[in-house]
Amino acid sequence: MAKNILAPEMRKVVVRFSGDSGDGMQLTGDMFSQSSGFAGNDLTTIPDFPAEIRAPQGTIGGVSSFQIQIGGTEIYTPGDSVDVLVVMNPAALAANLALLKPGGTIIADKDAFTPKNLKKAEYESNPLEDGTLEEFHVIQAPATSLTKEALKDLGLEMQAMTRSKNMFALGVVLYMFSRPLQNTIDFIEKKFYKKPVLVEANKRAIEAGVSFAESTEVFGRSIVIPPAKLPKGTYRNIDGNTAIAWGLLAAAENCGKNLSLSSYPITPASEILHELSARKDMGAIVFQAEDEIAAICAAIGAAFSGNLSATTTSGPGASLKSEAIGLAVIAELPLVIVNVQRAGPSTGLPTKTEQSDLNQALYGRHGDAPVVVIAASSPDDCFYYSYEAAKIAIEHVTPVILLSDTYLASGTSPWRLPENGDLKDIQVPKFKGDPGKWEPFLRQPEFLNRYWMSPGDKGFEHRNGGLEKKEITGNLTYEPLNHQKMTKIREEKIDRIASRLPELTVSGAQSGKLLVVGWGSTHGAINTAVRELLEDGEEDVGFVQFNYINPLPVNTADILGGFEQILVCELNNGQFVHYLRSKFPEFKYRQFNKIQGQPFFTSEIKAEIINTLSR
Amino acid sequence: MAKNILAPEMRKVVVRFSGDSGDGMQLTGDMFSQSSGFAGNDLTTIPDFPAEIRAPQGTIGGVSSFQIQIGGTEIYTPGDSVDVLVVMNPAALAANLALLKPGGTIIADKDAFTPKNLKKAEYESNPLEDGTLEEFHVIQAPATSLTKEALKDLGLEMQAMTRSKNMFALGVVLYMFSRPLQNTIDFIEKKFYKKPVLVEANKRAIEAGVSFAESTEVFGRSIVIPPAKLPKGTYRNIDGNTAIAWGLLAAAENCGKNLSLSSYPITPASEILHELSARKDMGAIVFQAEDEIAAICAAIGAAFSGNLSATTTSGPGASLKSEAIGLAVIAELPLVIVNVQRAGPSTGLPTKTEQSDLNQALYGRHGDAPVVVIAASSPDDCFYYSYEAAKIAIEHVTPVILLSDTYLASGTSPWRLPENGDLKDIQVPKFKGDPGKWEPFLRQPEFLNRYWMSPGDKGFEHRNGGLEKKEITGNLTYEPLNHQKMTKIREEKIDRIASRLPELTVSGAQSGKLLVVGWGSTHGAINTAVRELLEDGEEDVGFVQFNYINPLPVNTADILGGFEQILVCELNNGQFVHYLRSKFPEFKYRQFNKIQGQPFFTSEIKAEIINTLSR
Amino acid sequence: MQTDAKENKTDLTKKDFVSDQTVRWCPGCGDYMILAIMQKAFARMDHAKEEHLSVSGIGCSSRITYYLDTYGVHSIHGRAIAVATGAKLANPGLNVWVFTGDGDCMAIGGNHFIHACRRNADLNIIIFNNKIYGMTKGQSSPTTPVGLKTKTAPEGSHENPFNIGEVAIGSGATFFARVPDNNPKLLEDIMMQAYHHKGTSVIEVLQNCVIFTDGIHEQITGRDTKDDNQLVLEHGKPMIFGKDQNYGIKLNGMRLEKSALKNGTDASLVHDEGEKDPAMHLALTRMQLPGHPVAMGVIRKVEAQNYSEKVHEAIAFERETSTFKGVNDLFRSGNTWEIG
Amino acid sequence: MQTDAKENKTDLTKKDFVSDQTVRWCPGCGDYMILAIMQKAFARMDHAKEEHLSVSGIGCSSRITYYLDTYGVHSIHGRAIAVATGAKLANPGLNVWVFTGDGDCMAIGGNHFIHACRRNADLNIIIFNNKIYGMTKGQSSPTTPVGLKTKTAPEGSHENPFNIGEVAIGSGATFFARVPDNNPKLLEDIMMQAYHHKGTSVIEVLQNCVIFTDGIHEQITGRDTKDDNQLVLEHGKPMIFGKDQNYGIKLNGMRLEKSALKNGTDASLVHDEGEKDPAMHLALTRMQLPGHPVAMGVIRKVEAQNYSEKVHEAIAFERETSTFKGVNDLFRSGNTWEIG
Ligand SMILES: Cc1ncc(C[n+]2csc(CCOP(=O)(O)OP(=O)(O)O)c2C)c(N)n1
Ligand SMILES: Cc1ncc(C[n+]2csc(CCOP(=O)(O)OP(=O)(O)O)c2C)c(N)n1
Ligand code: SF4
Ligand code: SF4
Ligand SMILES: [Mg+2]
Ligand SMILES: [Mg+2]
Repeated sequence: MAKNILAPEMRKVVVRFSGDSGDGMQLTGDMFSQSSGFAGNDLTTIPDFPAEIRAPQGTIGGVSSFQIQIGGTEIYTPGDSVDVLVVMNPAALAANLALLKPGGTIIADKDAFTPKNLKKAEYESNPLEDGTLEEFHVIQAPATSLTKEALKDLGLEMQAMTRSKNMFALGVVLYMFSRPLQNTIDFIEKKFYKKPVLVEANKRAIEAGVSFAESTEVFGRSIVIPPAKLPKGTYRNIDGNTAIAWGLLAAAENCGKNLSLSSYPITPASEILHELSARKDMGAIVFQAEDEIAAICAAIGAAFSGNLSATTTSGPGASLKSEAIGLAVIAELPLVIVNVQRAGPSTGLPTKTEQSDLNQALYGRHGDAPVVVIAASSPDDCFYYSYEAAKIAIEHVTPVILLSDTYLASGTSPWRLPENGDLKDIQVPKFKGDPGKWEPFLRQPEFLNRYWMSPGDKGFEHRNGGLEKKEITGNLTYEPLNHQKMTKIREEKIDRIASRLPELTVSGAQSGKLLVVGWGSTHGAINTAVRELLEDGEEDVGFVQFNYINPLPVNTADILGGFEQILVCELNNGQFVHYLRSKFPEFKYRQFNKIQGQPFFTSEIKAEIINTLSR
Repeated sequence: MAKNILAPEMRKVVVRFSGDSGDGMQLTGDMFSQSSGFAGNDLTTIPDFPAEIRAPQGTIGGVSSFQIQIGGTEIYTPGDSVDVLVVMNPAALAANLALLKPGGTIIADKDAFTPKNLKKAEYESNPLEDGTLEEFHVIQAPATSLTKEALKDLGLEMQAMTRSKNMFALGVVLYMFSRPLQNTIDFIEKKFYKKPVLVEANKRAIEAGVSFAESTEVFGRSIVIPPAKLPKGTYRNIDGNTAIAWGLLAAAENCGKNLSLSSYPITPASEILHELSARKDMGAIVFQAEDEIAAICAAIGAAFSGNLSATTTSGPGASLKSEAIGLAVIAELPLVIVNVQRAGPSTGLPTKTEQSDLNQALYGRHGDAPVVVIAASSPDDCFYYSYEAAKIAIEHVTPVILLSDTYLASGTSPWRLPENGDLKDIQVPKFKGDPGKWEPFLRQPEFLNRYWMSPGDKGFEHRNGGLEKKEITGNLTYEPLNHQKMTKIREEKIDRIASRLPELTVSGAQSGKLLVVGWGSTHGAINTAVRELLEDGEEDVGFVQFNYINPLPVNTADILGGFEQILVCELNNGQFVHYLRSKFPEFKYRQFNKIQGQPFFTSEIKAEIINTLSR
Repeated sequence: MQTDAKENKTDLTKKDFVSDQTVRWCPGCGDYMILAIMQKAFARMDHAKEEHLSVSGIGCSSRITYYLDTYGVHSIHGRAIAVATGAKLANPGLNVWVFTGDGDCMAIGGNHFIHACRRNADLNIIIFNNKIYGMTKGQSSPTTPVGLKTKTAPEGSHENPFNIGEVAIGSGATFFARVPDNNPKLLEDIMMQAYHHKGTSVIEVLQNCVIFTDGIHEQITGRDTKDDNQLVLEHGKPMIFGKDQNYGIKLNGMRLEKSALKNGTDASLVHDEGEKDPAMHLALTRMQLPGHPVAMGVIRKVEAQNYSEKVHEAIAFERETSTFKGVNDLFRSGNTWEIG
Repeated sequence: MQTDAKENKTDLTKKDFVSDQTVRWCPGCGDYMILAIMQKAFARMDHAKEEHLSVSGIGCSSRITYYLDTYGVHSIHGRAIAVATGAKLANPGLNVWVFTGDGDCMAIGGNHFIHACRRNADLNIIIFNNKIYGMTKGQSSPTTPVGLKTKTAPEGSHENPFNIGEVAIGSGATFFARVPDNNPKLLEDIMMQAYHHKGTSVIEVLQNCVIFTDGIHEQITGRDTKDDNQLVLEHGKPMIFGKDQNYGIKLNGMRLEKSALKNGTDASLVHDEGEKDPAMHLALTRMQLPGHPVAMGVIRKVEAQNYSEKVHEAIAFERETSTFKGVNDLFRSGNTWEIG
């Protein structure tokens, strides 16, 4: 056996729970995340499940996994490779073994390694026994049988009993990381409060797992991960889609508007629609439209009518919305358009992540039709950027595109709940004076935004639409110079928003040989890579992540200009680097593009940086 | 009176016919174009009519005009300003006077300058009499009364008689330019062959005009424009939309495929649909779909089924087609998408011209989804580029976007009919061997295109669609590296087409201080401006026009690199210059953007060049 | 339903709904009448001026938004209904009217139309049916009759047209009315009935385009033929028509038949706009020349679940019964932990 | 219409239509049956293997294209019908089948659907109606019944659903059939009838989604209830149903009523699929539980102008009568001049 890489006290650990789609791995992982949060760890999680609704049981295609990285330091990614792999059947082992670090630990339900299951997983012999796993630390846990034993007098059916074996596994892992059981038990009691027998069954299974781990002393000593130094506050684990939904709710509440969401279901954006459909208690007005075009058009109707209005989708839907986004641009209406990107083009790889809708967000409309483009960079900051998107849309009376992606949508990270005053107020640009002094395209001088007057505002009746408008009055006109002027105003209006955006901050070297640039969801991997290099003594590398894409922060050129080379890393074929090149052709760019439907690994970024430095 | 700028022999003249929408100015202009073509002149024409279907009669809003530049030299634009202005009523005078050069000639139907008509045109007194027109040469022709007189014994109703006054005006102008009447009479006989009385009426009106001009000797001597040195051949006048329709017909015939056109009406693209709807005699299968999405999807169905397939639209329709273009990209199907651009964004200025859909053509889809982008640059070369678009689509099995615009669609220029062998053959990439050796995504090595196998091809049954495909087999797969590979292949496939494109040629200086760059429909104005400067002795300016936008011609960098500065002129807010900057950041660009729904004037370009040179 | 013009809650008059924009339709276009009557009808409705919302797509007909002095959205081709649905849901207090053409509504906008009929949110939709694309100069629309020559059907249209009423009712419409553009009284009455109807109201106006389909409705709407060729329905009244009121409608199996009336009105069917089963209403919308008169007036008006109302009821219920006072309660529900 | 499996012109068998791709639906999904029967039916049709074309959109149902060894396009969500229309027009010799879901066809694809019904080009459309979005994991579709809880209607759906048959016939469909996914014989028979019908054929399959709407059609399709709750129509046969064939359908005014049969079959209506007036067919599609049985089988099959045929007739006519032999003649027609 190889050296066990687990130590009694560790700064970071990556755990991966894996089993058949029916084995409840997502719930198990979720509960372990909760417990890690309670323990004060920072963490990031990511699920990984089959594209099929129900893949064939026991096969490699049917494996469902959940990966979490926890740490006593800041954690930005779910981890490239795994320290502890929990496998509920042979297929899970086969599917995931390549991810395990040499010297890593495997916790396997040995009861599941039956000849039938081995065959389904395409094993010729039992890997638990044939030496395949020599370089790892294998803990063979009789999870199925011990769970059945523990539950036998509850009067449950066999299937229900074996289904609890995931809680057994959780028990083993909780013990392994020295976790108190109480908050996990609380969680179970809340979740199953309608079915006391399930509460009992789950509790017993967890305890059976703990007892097994304790009594067999397989771990020698359990592991402690000290709490991370996170800012004071109340936390919860949140995924990117819920965070976006909640950001919109918070924005609506802040500015005293009703929230209208008009969307059409699509992977991986649907959960925003689901969450807000369930948020009638918060007053959310949710419309599941007949298609994406109806969705955005209804959103435009809601925006004109004075609600905080949003539409959410993914790439194919975003394409369908192109025409109507143009209407929102020329009509100058506040509208949040969320694109949770997936891997394209066309239907592409619908369950995989990518950042390839950036070009479309920037340029995907006929005519000169600029919009604000923002990208979130972690599941929890999806809340913040969703709030920001709403704030900018309303205050500047403009459509805003918020880019997220599959990685952010399905991953989770701990989110510090905003407290009173944490969120900047949203000012609704209403014209306060005499309607006679107002015109539909009268602008506020500082930011050139129109006022947002809506049905119900007495005396402000007006027409708006897709034809070019006379400056100020908004009347229809074909005047040549007016069109040029309005085109320039629409551009300038977006550009001026830059002055209100936070400036970019560089981590690592503030100038020098190489600036590593990312945007949106790649923050975690790139940040971790650069930090590790800095810790290794590399002094010549800086790092900056863009969340504001259009307009760019005011100090962008200053920052790019401080470095000899700029390495732009993105999950597409080079869209952001192309944008930077066209905006700042004077700098020297290199690009690193991964187009595999997968997030970056920290190791890939590190290798690329080292490579670039040596060029 | 100012000096008469008309001379007995002239190299170029600009004539503008203008009257009420009901006055038949477009027909008059068209007939004058024919006659100029017959006379061997080169020419370019442009109509200018109200956006309303039927604007109020006699008002400035209701004026309809037709402008033509004819010349004994090559003519690339309809002219910035006018030498001879024909006005059939006061409104026409009011609407167009600003376009007339000092010393220019006005031919006015003085009968129409009644108090009522003057009022409708917002004149307080009669401009023919009050000195307003002092700096021009005014010919007051009693067109209405003399026409009535000439037609009086034909038994026509009063309205029909006065309607012929446009032919009177034509007669005056034909005399003015020393034109034989015969081919005009032939034209009339063909056009009205079903109504002999109209033939007679029109003939008499023309003759009346000629007699008036001759007998009153208003011109002193008539003007001669020598024939231009045009290549030998048969010519006809053609507008951009007809040229596109015919280019597709020619391509279908050449490769032995049926032509399928699936479109939805939209200004200014509808005439392509109209023309092909009337071309059942050529076997064109035309589908007026329920919307633009249905149109392109039907076109995809037709392409899969083995027809030469096209869809035509303008900006708003192009936006709606975004999603389906992505399907054509990933399915790698041959498809011609024509966007006859109008001024945007959104509904914008639907009857005006602009080049602002370039970004959308390049980037307007989710995912990395490259397509070929081509732009035509004169009404007649619309034929050629439409043929080329079809040829590239079929030979490289890829969607091709062809950009035209309102200016090309409605303007005309003489087109030399292709003769046998003028058009390059189109090779259909069919797999000739055993179906067992073929795979749906097997590629030809040189250009990486798939084979185009379709229903009816026995043994080649296969499925195609929007999901990512395994290299070669085309089976569905989520393999990460395969997606990266396929993305790169799709890009490379487009890039390799460059090697088959004609290289750019520079006119004027081949290197030096300033390269003037245009793309698409601005060729005429820029070319004329640069030629005029060259003739004036300017030696440091070169000019190049792009028709192939993606991929760019192979010698693009070489050519750009030969100049100190590059001035990119376009009718939008800077889309092509942005593209060039991102592709070739090493050069120094300046930009000249007109966003007024109007084509460039030669004078504007000249001024900008002079300006740039002096900077 | 006819109420006196000033019995409503506002003191607005027709003039209040005339905007300052010059009307730019062709002289003689049927659209003028619809505009004038709409302005009149708005003045009769109970909503305050700032609570009316007009939404249109693109087309000659859709230009009406600019001429009505209300809040208005001149949206994009085919999408007026979608915009209006969003607006109505956003603010259920608004009086929302959609103005659309046969192309705008039945071609590119077809999907939104059938879904609006199905959902039955409280929208009022007026379709200007001139059986042609006017604004783009004369292409076939989905209501263009077979054989008509158009720019896209130079040898005559090969496509079977939609019957708007059948599509609407087949998709679930609870209110459908038809009216010619030259019957202002009926038009105004129908507008008021649509206003009072809770749910989606669909009004098909047979509108004359003097340029591209001049006279297309002439047989139905012409001065001399209209009485014989129109059956103007009134709820609870027998279906009688003809210059001399001498024809009625009878049922034969499941079909409607024109029948000459000999003795009194008893021989004719009586119109029941409120009958939920749509069979009769569908049969009425299907009647066409020759052989049958064309049905005018309110053909169908029934109650059914109204989407906008239901959604807001559900929201009100959830808000009342929820323990969350605001987002902070939501955020703090479930599994949270403290640090620091 | 039932013909012997090998009376057709090809010697293909079911196996010829089984592709090499692994089928990836949930175990127990109703889609399997449709696939199997379609493969069988294809083998019975007269077209050569390379002349069949399958087109689908996006959804669980739409995956079927990959499993059928024909030419196939797995297109984009909602657009299968549009793709198929283009293909059929391009090559009228093809046997074109569209496979679509209730979401794909009736939500995002609604416009193409109604226009296909109207145009009556020769397409065969099978709608897998599981009343839910399966592939995206359980949101409401336009056929989801009121009150059903879904991911987007957590407290039960507030939207009135479409009745697919009514929408189809209201839009002009000339062929409409309904069949449960557990009646392979009827399904196959309907497929063959659709194949032979000239014009758009719409087939609604009541399909069970074991994951999201398991049992939603149970009352209609269940072993014990199906005989009492389904009326399986056959052309020219009386409308009789019930375990003991003891119920029939009567007409009362314009409504259909279930009636207990006492003496013989004479008391029941006889099904005429070819009746052009759609009133009866619409009434049949509308019948629902409780109170009525649900109609199955071919409800409507009538002849009407067929778009694809008409277009190609017109082309053939124009080609024959034209003096242009090719583009050169066209280019040289009208006003040309010579230079040089
Ligand atoms: C997306 C899009 N496609 C096409 C058009 C062009 N277009 C404008 S109006 C119109 C049809 C109008 O017909 P209809 O709705 O019947 O209105 P009408 O003009 O007859 O009143 C079309 C095709 C457009 N503006 N936008
Ligand atoms: C443009 C677009 N919008 C949304 C989606 C997401 N999507 C895929 S399938 C589907 C619904 C499928 O439902 P249905 O047609 O009923 O098929 P089922 O899965 O139930 O067989 C949706 C919304 C998509 N792929 N493309
Ligand atoms: S074109 Fe027809 S519909 Fe349009 S304004 Fe003129 S008459 Fe009216
Ligand atoms: S989710 Fe439903 S419809 Fe989709 S494959 Fe599974 S059972 Fe079938
Ligand atoms: Mg119309
Ligand atoms: Mg479904």
